[in-house]
Amino acid sequence: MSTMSVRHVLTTCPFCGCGCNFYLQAVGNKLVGVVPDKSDVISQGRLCIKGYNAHAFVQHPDRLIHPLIKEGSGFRKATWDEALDRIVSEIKRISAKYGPDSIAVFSSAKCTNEENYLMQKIARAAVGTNNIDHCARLCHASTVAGLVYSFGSGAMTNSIPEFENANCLLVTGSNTLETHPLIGARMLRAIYGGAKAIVIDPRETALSRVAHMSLHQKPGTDIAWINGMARIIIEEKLYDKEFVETKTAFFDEFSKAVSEYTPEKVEEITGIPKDKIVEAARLYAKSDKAMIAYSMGVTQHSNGTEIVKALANLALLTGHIGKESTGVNPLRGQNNVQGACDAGALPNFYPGYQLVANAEVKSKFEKAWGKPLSDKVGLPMTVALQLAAEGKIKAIISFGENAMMSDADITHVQKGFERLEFFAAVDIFPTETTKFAHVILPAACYAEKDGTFTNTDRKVRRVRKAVDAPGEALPDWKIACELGKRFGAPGFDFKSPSEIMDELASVAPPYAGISFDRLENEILTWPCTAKDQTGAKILHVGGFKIGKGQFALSKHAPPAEETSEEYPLILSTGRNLFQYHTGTMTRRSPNLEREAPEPYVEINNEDARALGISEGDRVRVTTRRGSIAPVARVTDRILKGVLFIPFHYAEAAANMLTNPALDAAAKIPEYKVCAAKVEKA
Amino acid sequence: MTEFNPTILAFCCNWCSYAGADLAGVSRLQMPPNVHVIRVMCSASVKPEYVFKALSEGIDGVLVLGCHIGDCHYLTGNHRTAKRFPLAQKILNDVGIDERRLKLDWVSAAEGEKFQTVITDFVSQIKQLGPNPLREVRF
Amino acid sequence: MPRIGVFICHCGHNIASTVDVEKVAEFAKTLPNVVVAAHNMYSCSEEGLGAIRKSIEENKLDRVIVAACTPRTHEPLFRRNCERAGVNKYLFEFVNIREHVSWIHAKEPEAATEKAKMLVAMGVAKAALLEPQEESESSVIPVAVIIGGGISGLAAMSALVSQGIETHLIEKEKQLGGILKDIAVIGPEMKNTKELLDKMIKEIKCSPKAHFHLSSRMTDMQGFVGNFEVTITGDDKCSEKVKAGAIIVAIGGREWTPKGEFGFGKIPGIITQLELEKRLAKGDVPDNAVFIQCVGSRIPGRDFCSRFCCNASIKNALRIIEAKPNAQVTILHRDIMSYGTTAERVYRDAAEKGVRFMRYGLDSLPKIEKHGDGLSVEVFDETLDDVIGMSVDTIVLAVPMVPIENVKDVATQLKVPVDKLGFFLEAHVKLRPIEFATEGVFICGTARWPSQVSECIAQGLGAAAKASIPIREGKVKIEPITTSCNIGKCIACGNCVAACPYQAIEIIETDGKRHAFVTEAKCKGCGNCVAACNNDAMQQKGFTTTQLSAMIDALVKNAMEASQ
Amino acid sequence: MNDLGKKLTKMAFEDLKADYLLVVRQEHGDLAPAFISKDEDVGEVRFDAPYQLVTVLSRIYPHIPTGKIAIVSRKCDELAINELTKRGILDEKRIVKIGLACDGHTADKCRCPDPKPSKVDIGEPVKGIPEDPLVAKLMKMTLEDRLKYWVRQFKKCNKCFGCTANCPVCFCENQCVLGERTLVSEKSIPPGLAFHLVRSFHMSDKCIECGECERACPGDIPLLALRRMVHADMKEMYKFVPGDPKTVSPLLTTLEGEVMEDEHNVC
Repeated sequence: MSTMSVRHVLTTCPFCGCGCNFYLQAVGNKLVGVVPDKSDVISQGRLCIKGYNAHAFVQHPDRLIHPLIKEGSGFRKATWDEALDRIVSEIKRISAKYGPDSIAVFSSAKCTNEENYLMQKIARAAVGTNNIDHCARLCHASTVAGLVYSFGSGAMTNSIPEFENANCLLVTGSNTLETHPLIGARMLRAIYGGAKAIVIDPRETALSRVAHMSLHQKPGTDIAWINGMARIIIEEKLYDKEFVETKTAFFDEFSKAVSEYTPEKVEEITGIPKDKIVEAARLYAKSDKAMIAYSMGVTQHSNGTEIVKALANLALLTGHIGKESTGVNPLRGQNNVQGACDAGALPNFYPGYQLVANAEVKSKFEKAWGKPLSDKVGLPMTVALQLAAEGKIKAIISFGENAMMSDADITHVQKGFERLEFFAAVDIFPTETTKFAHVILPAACYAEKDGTFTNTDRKVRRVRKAVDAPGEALPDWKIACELGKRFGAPGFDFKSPSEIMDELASVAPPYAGISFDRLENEILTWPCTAKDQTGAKILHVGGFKIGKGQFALSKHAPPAEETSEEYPLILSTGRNLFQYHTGTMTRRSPNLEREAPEPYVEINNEDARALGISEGDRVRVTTRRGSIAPVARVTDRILKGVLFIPFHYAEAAANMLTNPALDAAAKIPEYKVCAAKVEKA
Repeated sequence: MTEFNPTILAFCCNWCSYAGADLAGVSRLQMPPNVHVIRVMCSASVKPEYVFKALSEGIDGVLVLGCHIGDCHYLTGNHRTAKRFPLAQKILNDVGIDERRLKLDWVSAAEGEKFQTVITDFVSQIKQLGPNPLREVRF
Repeated sequence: MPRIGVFICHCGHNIASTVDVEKVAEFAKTLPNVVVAAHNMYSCSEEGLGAIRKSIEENKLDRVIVAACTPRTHEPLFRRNCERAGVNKYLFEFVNIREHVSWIHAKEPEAATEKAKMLVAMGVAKAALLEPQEESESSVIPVAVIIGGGISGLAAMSALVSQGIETHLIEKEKQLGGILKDIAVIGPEMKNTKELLDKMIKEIKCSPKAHFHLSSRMTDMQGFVGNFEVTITGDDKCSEKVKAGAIIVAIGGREWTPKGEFGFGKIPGIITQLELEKRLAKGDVPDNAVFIQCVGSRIPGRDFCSRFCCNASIKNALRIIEAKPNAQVTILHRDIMSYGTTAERVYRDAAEKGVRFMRYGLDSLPKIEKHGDGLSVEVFDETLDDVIGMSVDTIVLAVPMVPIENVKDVATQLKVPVDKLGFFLEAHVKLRPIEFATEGVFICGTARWPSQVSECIAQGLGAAAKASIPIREGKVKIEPITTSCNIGKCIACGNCVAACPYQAIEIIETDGKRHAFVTEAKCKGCGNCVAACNNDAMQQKGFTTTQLSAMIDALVKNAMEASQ
Repeated sequence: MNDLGKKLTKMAFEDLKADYLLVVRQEHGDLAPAFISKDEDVGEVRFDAPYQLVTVLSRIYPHIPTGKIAIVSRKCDELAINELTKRGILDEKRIVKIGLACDGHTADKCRCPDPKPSKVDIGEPVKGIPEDPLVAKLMKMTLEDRLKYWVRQFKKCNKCFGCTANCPVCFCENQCVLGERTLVSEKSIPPGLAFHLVRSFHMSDKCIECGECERACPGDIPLLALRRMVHADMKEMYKFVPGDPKTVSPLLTTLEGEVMEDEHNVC
């Protein structure tokens, strides 16, 4: 009897930023299931529904299995050589004609650190532009910009297990139990153990329902309540005087700036009762282990960076930072959005957050990569797409981005793609975006390759190959190497992701101590600057590397688009538990699709009654940019006057509606607020 | 404070209890208007899931009415009914829902009066128990 | 999107006097997928049915709901109506707002209206999810079983065997003929019963298709239309099983025994009509007699008229006068029911021949006393406004006909309903007379209702005609309520196999996947497997989990809205 | 390969003539399930197996058409195998058990009443915990308090389906009815009570009280206690305890000639 090969391959979840480890069960080349890793420090042998179904989409028949080249209105099968050569020759042609800055490269937070490193290297060293960006632009760009200002570093200051021991949780703009279930689980443990949670969100969430305080602010009014809390903390002398004096700067200016945010005024702006603001402020300030957690509800605003800074102000004011179970924690969305940023897939940073604008850094990288580099800061993805519509960006290479679903105002984005002279897309499935490509390359997914993801609490976690990629699909790092070589750039002949990590470690100080060898048996957290360190579990212990934490003078400003008579409701977008982002993977996972199969809009029951809409009705939601027809979910769990639509569904894409107004600093679109109307379809 | 007016769901089998209910109607037997009948072919086709669903969503009481044991139109159909629902009651009790909110009884096609009695008694039972506590519970 | 039409029936006053049908119709209009909602006086009338068909056409309806009486009687009618209008008949949903609402909540019109709305909402929710179905067929065993060898059963049997249908007749007594054995002549035409019975029995016995099981009773019945199995047990305790396609119930009734009324049982000379028949048959004719009508009937608790007793008394009064022209015969009645041309003529004839008819009221009952060897009767004559006295030797109590003692046993075995008096309930008095709601089982004769001999014969023939339909066709349509397995969801745990009372389910393998499989011909549609299935893989046509859940959801939704 | 590994491979492949061996081993610093064939290295086998290996097996089993599988089985694994073979999910002839007696620590953690398998191949049997203190506490509560307790607990459910995915006797795998919107209608999390009631009903004649659902629950909901309460009911009503290879679930049988007095069976 010949026996079957059965493997349990330890790897990292490809969905959210929690970074749970689990075992993929493979029999022969078939993935049959997921077994949680009982000894995993993050998941502790538990997973969310997406984790349990992380094998389901991998061997889906829709997978791209060979390169495709556009022909007429469709695509034809092509060889790798032909497809790669076409990309390189087109990019070279356009670069020669319009200059390298007419080209943009999008990498992906779904790809590994190694792959992101190579993608930014292609942009910089092969194409010659800093126009490299990825979907971090759409989620936590404002966090990076904001927290770098406040603390010097734009990442979670604490580790995931620490949530469990906090005694005060201030959670805002995060539907944690749905979007980061295993972080949510730690929060639940804290709450059920007696910790006080303050959840501030326009919607009632699963977490807010068990929280000590659940407050609902009008979307786009966050700075008001945050500053309001700061004012109370200062007024009631609840702030950490010693910390403020020794570790921070600009307190006086800050103190003066927030003085106008009286509880009455805050109530008027936000709709949160003034006594609740006072209570929340006292609770947060008086707790000794207070953790702030936030997510896209904070960042996806046209003043997202300012809101992030305002939240950081609270931590600076109370000294709630740099300690066990105490800090400011942006919960990052994608499995490897932290890593993609770390690896330098940003227009203004080289790997390891080294500034493009810094000549010293530039020469360091020129030396490392053996090529002269551009000193011009690149374009954020959102800006690049807008410029494409204006005809100023001529070509895009996109690794796994699905901009036609994920970017604001899709109609406008489509114009950009249509105007491009050349567009190459690398993906695992055909997407709404690949339709516009001239060349599509089939990529291997997480289960089919080796590498690392850096999760939201900065742990560098191994991704291991469990099964072979389908057809001719190749891992992105191999595709990147092939492209790099064909561009004639040096330093693209890697034999394994391990070698790429070694190069990343050599150029990016936060990764200096990291190698695949060490990761085999150790948990490493960035910054891990030396081979004898395991990294910093908690950031800013004892103070800030930039010298002092900086108070910011964030001011409440109305959102870019306000409600009007025609568009009387505020539309907010986001995710649900069962689907993930543009749905490319989850909508092909039967158990996940079964849970949340159709596009819907959450609408307050009073609004619904006034509009004659009942549960399950097909409705039409319209904004100044477009119109979609989801199904109504009538609920009292959303604030009156507010709509919520998840953006997973191509058949009623929420981003047809969203406002592309950008945050001035971070260039993140205002996904969370735009003016809308709804009517029965 | 208005009087508590319970909403009750009843599953009646086509052959006995539904016919019994019809007979009660034909006989003009008066009873409280709180019970809403869903006709099924046999009490054995009533999934306990329906009961759990109905009670979880705030229905105050559920009746499952079948043919008398031995009289089942489908031979031993109601034997299963007789085993499933007592267990369902215990499970309700285990999570803290009064098991009297679920009642299984047998009504034959000739028992219009028994139907009347069962309905009247169950409605007063539920009135005594008060509203389903799950109506007020928000998960 | 489904297009649902909702039709609320007034049923004359039956529904509309309690339920505000207009309100219900208005409410129905607000329900999802409802395109049109209307109310009709009688939905089941040709006018009402036509209105529904017209609406189907005009509004392009693909689902129809009628909120009226019980589906157990009227569903076939409305289904056919849908079919006529081109809508698959299984896209029809019935909501019962008469038996389940108006009739049982007569004193609470508002609550009844609310409940009707709720039930309509549930029906609409289910209807939206209905799917068109096709009926399948099953073969019919070409044999009939008749229970009861009285005149009705014999009439049915003669009709069946003359069609060449194998027929088994079960009679609990040693002899055929039932009550008629004791009656010499029947009115109003004075027919000789012996001749009638003998002729009928002789004809039947000529047929090789006739099988008699005398001194026997039915002790068990299983199965369905086309495929029944009846266990017949003789007084000798020997049992045999007969397979049949149809069953006719003709178990008859019995004369009610007075409970001491007018001194019955205490005073000699007071007898019942049937006792008189026996005496007359023997030639034992009273010299003079008083008949008292409606004894034990048309009173609270037994408030019906047996209909044959007036004619019987007139017939026997004439027989007495004929035998003894000087006999004094008086009929004390509450109203004479001698309907029809012949009976009315005979009634007048009797009066002319000297039979005295006197009316009495319930508040002035005739007084009877023993008077020497004879009996004295005092009765208040409404016309004379005075008390009249009579001396007679015989007083005949015209008592009603009631069901036989063990009627409930028979009903239980057949799984058919009886009313509170114990008479069998046919599916519908007008639409489906002499049929039970249970297909393939029929009813005739006095087990159904007290009847005259001619009516019994007509019903017997009618039941035979109906029973012969499936037998002659050789097949019956099986209602599409069978279950099937969604292979994709099935994990072959075998719960359904264990639950099925008919061994209709087995686990088989298709393309390497093990799953349950239902043999449709064996499935009787009980749905036991549906409840046993933990995966929702087993589904019953017309009762899917989505459909029933939608009904629950509709109830929850409307109940919660109502309570707010 | 460590000593335990050597012992187990010998036992599985030589003594029991198995083709495969399912164990837990140390790998990448973590504890990993390992399903190996004869010619593979079993590695550093661990004794303190935290995995319900029957669950691990049940996902693989349909893809391994032939061959005998040796599985390190604790008492609960053994009962689970009985339940699955009884229902034809696993083929009795293809499964061989290597009995593992749990240590005191594991037994405590699982609130296990009887941690000793029918045949002990590895480990020293210890005494179990006679009564689940939580069950005792819950049964003493008033209905109202008990409902409050469970509602508060169930509010933590985020529908991961970990309780079913990790359950060794939850064999419906991807077809669990709990995923049906028709029967468990909540569209978001947490699901309502119906989810837990339905699951309790489905587990009533299968659950072998391994407690894996509770350990796998990210919300720390004490699911084992609920399972045990339902069990007590089953035992009381039908004298039925799952895990016995011979007894048939009372939910699958008729009343079997028991004289049915209406009063007794009307509830």
